[in-house]
Amino acid sequence: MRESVRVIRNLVESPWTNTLFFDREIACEPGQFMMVWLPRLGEKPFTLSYPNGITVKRAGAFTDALTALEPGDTLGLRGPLGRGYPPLERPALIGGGVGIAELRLLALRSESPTFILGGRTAEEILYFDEFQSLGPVKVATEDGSLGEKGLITDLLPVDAGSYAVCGPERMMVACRSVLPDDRTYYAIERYMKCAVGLCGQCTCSGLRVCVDGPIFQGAKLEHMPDFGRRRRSKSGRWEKI
Amino acid sequence: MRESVRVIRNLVESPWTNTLFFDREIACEPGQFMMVWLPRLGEKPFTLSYPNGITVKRAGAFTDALTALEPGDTLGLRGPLGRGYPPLERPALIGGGVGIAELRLLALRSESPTFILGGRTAEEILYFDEFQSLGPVKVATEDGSLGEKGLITDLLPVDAGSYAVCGPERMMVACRSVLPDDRTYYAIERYMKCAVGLCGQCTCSGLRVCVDGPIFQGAKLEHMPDFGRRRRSKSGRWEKI
Amino acid sequence: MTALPEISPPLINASGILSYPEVFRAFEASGAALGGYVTKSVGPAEKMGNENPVVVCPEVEGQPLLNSLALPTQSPEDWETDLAETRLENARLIVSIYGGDSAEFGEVAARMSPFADIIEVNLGCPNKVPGEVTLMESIGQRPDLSGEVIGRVRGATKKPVIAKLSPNSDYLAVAAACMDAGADGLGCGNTLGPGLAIDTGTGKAILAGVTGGISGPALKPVNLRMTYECYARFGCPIIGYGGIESWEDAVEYALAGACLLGIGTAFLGKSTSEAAGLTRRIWEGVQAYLGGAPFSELVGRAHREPAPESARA
Amino acid sequence: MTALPEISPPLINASGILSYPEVFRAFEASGAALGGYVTKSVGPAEKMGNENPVVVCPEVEGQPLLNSLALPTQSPEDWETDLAETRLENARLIVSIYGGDSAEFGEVAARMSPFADIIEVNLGCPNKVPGEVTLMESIGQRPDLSGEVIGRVRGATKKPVIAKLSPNSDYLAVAAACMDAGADGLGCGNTLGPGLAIDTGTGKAILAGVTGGISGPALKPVNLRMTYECYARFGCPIIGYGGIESWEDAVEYALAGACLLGIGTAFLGKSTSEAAGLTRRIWEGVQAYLGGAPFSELVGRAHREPAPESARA
Ligand SMILES: Cc1cc2nc3c(=O)[nH]c(=O)nc-3n(C[C@H](O)[C@H](O)[C@H](O)COP(=O)(O)OP(=O)(O)OC[C@H]3O[C@@H](n4cnc5c(N)ncnc54)[C@H](O)[C@@H]3O)c2cc1C
Ligand SMILES: Cc1cc2nc3c(=O)[nH]c(=O)nc-3n(C[C@H](O)[C@H](O)[C@H](O)COP(=O)(O)OP(=O)(O)OC[C@H]3O[C@@H](n4cnc5c(N)ncnc54)[C@H](O)[C@@H]3O)c2cc1C
Ligand SMILES: Cc1cc2nc3c(=O)[nH]c(=O)nc-3n(C[C@H](O)[C@H](O)[C@H](O)COP(=O)(O)O)c2cc1C
Ligand SMILES: Cc1cc2nc3c(=O)[nH]c(=O)nc-3n(C[C@H](O)[C@H](O)[C@H](O)COP(=O)(O)O)c2cc1C
Ligand code: FES
Ligand code: FES
Repeated sequence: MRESVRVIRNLVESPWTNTLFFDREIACEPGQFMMVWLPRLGEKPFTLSYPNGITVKRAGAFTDALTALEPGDTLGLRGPLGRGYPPLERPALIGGGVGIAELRLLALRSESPTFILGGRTAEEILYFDEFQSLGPVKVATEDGSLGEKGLITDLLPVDAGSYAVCGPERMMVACRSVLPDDRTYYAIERYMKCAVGLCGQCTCSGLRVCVDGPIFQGAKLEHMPDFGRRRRSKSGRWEKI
Repeated sequence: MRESVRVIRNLVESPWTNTLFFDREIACEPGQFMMVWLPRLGEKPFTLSYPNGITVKRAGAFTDALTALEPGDTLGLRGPLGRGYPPLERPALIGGGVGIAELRLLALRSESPTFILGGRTAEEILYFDEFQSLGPVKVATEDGSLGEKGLITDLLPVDAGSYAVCGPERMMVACRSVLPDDRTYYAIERYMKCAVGLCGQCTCSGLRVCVDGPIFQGAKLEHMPDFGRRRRSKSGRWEKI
Repeated sequence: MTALPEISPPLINASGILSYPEVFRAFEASGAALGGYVTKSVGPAEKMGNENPVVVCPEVEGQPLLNSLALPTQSPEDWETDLAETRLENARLIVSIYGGDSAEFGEVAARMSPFADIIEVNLGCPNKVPGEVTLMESIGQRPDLSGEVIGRVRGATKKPVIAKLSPNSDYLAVAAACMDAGADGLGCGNTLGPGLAIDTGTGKAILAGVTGGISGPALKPVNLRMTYECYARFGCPIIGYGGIESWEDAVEYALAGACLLGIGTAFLGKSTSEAAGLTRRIWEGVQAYLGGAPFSELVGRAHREPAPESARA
Repeated sequence: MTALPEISPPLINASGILSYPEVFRAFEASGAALGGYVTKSVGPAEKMGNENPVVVCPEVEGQPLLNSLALPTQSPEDWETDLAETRLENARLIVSIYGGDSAEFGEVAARMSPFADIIEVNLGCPNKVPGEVTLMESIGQRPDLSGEVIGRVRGATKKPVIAKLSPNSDYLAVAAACMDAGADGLGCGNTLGPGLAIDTGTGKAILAGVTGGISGPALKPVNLRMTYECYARFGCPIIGYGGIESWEDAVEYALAGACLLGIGTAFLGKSTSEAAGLTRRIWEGVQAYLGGAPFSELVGRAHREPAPESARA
């Protein structure tokens, strides 16, 4: 489904991260994503952090433009795309950096979630107050400005019914070494073009992240040696992760 | 809907008329029609006389070939097309010649039908026995070989809740002069090409018989001066009726 | 260039659809939101066209329609009688014409001119009766022949002349020749292909003419591109045809550059009142999109500025 | 003509769809009923292709898909590494290639030949990066250039060579030149158009490349006609591509003359297991239609005899 929406609010979450709210809610499962279109600038994948909003970290020209939008500006949405999370019991939601944003809708739709959040500084720990109202929150920051000083993996393992991990791929690899593969789900990012399973661009060991994922069970990663190792760039050339 | 069916039986109804039964039933309202396709020979409109059969009078090359089909032969069907009859109360079904065939399904789905049938000879009075088991049947034949000697109009008017008239257009015009326009429905035939309302070929005073009909209420004919008067030939040229 | 007469709403039927003046009158009487009507293409002599089947209908909405009517027509004399007999109440009449060569196009144009508000010249119907030898196919492919045809038609009528292009051609070159020869606008465009459909039950090609021109949603992106490119190049009045089924489709064609919008295949299966309702829904949708602005503000807007404010109301 | 190797089931993916050897392996592992896999078109040097958006997806099933990927590719060296690393288990590998001129086509063919069971030469992709100067568009339009390209490829490999045609061309003339130059078969064909889509919300063309090639059901009648006509004219092996989504579509292409059937757009939105399931359903449907007869009996049958007895079982 394509539609265009208007920005109704641009909320600064941190020096690098903004949440853009639209004038319309999108029916979407947690873990699914949208292709966000700015005419002449591009179309890139983002996960809804609100039924009517995305939380965007500036990473380049497109996200610079996106986070600079003002109320009244129009953007295009295509989606929802991909397969989200299965129903998770008593999940620990483990988020690093802007990956935390991708866990927000999942948190709202989960029963008794626990939160394990990590970032470089306190400013990267999104929705801290809100998450505290939903369940226990543990935080690790590299500079110690919030929670424990250190890496998110320092907070693991924790006891939970299931685990959802979203963050930089190297962080996810580290988490995976201490989490049970059958009850843990990882959100994989790959460069996306078509986002509907045609072009093969988003392959991770042959699975197309846009349709087979972006959420993968840990057990599946067992057979995906490219996870944490390499991905295809825009031309198809392999690049290291 | 296009589909191909096989002939399972070719029943001779009269020297000019056969009923072809298919291996499949078609869901169809009485009064709707099918385009029947014989590869390389053409595609022409016929009304189902059975859920899985059509009754065909030989009128030219196509109907010659159609009535010569044998069990096992394949033909194509496109439909159901057009708008059929509204629910009719206590109807008199008035059929002339092969028009009688087009009333059979309507008869089966009507409560307390009466039949007024006409033809040149007894052989043109289709389903005579079957209709007698459904309700009172009056017949007129030109040669007096069955029923009264004379024209179908000689049997009119009759008392009924509603009227469905199907037969040669001049016969229908004659009937119309003695039947109430608000409770009578006429089945109009025009040369059909697309049969889905596009080409305009089947126009009767601007209404496209294939989508606005083929069943028209008498009151509608009030505004259709071409009824009984003229129709467009294959090229679009007017021909008299 | 002669300006086109005002046609409001800027919606019309497509040639070969509805076809006859009495059908147009029935649409007018049903309150259709069509500001003009196009006749089926009038040829130089009576012609039967292809045998049935002449259409392959989409089994699922959105699929292509194929047609191979191959331009049946009554004689120009009979068309004269017809058009004299049935006049439109309010809407404009566009007479579509074709011929086997430029002289025939000229003759038909001269005969039809008195009845027409606009003459539309059908340069590119991809259908013919198998075995038929016709220049029609090649005319629409060749800029030189198309220019010659438009030149003749231009000489035969003072009414505005629209050259209706084939998507199966180097249409910018053909359009340039037509505009040079005096066309007042372009029709973008005729059917695509042609295409083929085979019946799996019998194992045979379905259409008696074997192949048929493609219309409906499948054609839209191609004719929309034609509209866009012709508007950019010629800035002339353009009639957009191809897969217009909703107000969004109509708006797309207008944004690309069409000042008139033709509806054909969308009428498939629709009774007169249903079809009239469809035209009203399309026009109401376009008006809501306009938010009170005149339709002319949309025409070609994709080449200039973003959608109007009201577009996302 | 070198005969094509046996590919069973006679189903493959279309080039630019799935694209990479590791994806093919994942499909094999999922039990897809594909007897061969085609790489995305390998070009002479690394290329990024168009910016996003590169696709306009159908909103309703049956509508056209537009794509304007414009042939992104890693370098031939990287392709060599890739193809050496990931070998298929059972299926055949078809390497699709393109170039800017015949010399480049020849070079890429020579490099890819060791990995390929068949070389497919992409003569007619309608997409390019705006402003890009490329011969690709015109090669597929011109019989002389196409013949030259196939001649070079023929000289560079002993593997069977398929010339993949563009529907937007005088494809019978192009095909004749290719067959003369030593092609072993034809691919019928690439995407149509290109077409345009405009977003009504923003009022702008959606694709970064402005226009994009049309695929899916909208393309089927055109490429089916191409298959039918090429089979009638050349009687050579043909790969049918365009809108194959069901066993009926596959049977239509086979009846028209295709001995191999390529699936592209039908995989839209499908996970690996769903896509594999689709291929199995298509192949089971074709087999039921065959009623035990070999697939070869279907190929080109519409030109000869009616459907097999089993067709209406
Ligand atoms: C399923 C999915 C969900 C995502 N959700 C979010 C989110 O909720 N919030 C958020 O801030 N970011 C999210 N991202 C990442 C986001 O798409 C990129 O940060 C963004 O595309 C960067 O674009 P850019 O032009 O600003 O940066 P660039 O300078 O183009 O690149 C910066 C980084 O972004 C990656 N990137 C660029 N283009 C794409 C593309 N088309 N597809 C995938 N990755 C790309 C590059 O590989 C690079 O690593 C998500 C990515 C995926 C795959
Ligand atoms: C809605 C409708 C329902 C019909 N139902 C039946 C029926 O149940 N049984 C039956 O025997 N006949 C029926 N007919 C008539 C039947 O279609 C014609 O008898 C048949 O087409 C004659 O074809 P032919 O080639 O044998 O004769 P031809 O020599 O072609 O013509 C004989 C007569 O049939 C008419 N005719 C020919 N082709 C067409 C066409 N494409 N569309 C309409 N009329 C055509 C001609 O105008 C002529 O009057 C119906 C017609 C219509 C319009
Ligand atoms: C059944 C049918 C008949 C047509 N006949 C003609 C014709 O006589 N002259 C003409 O210029 N175009 C003819 N066309 C093409 C249409 O006018 C129109 O250009 C095309 O169908 C695209 O519009 P659509 O997708 O809305 O149908 C015909 C199309 C169809 C479907
Ligand atoms: C996203 C996409 C990318 C494509 N890339 C290529 C390509 O690289 N090389 C090529 O020869 N054809 C390419 N094509 C054309 C397909 O191979 C195929 O010929 C066409 O899509 C028709 O088949 P379909 O309708 O099943 O998709 C591409 C098509 C699509 C949709
Ligand atoms: S982005 Fe094209 S297959 Fe995933
Ligand atoms: S037969 Fe074409 S409109 Fe009725």
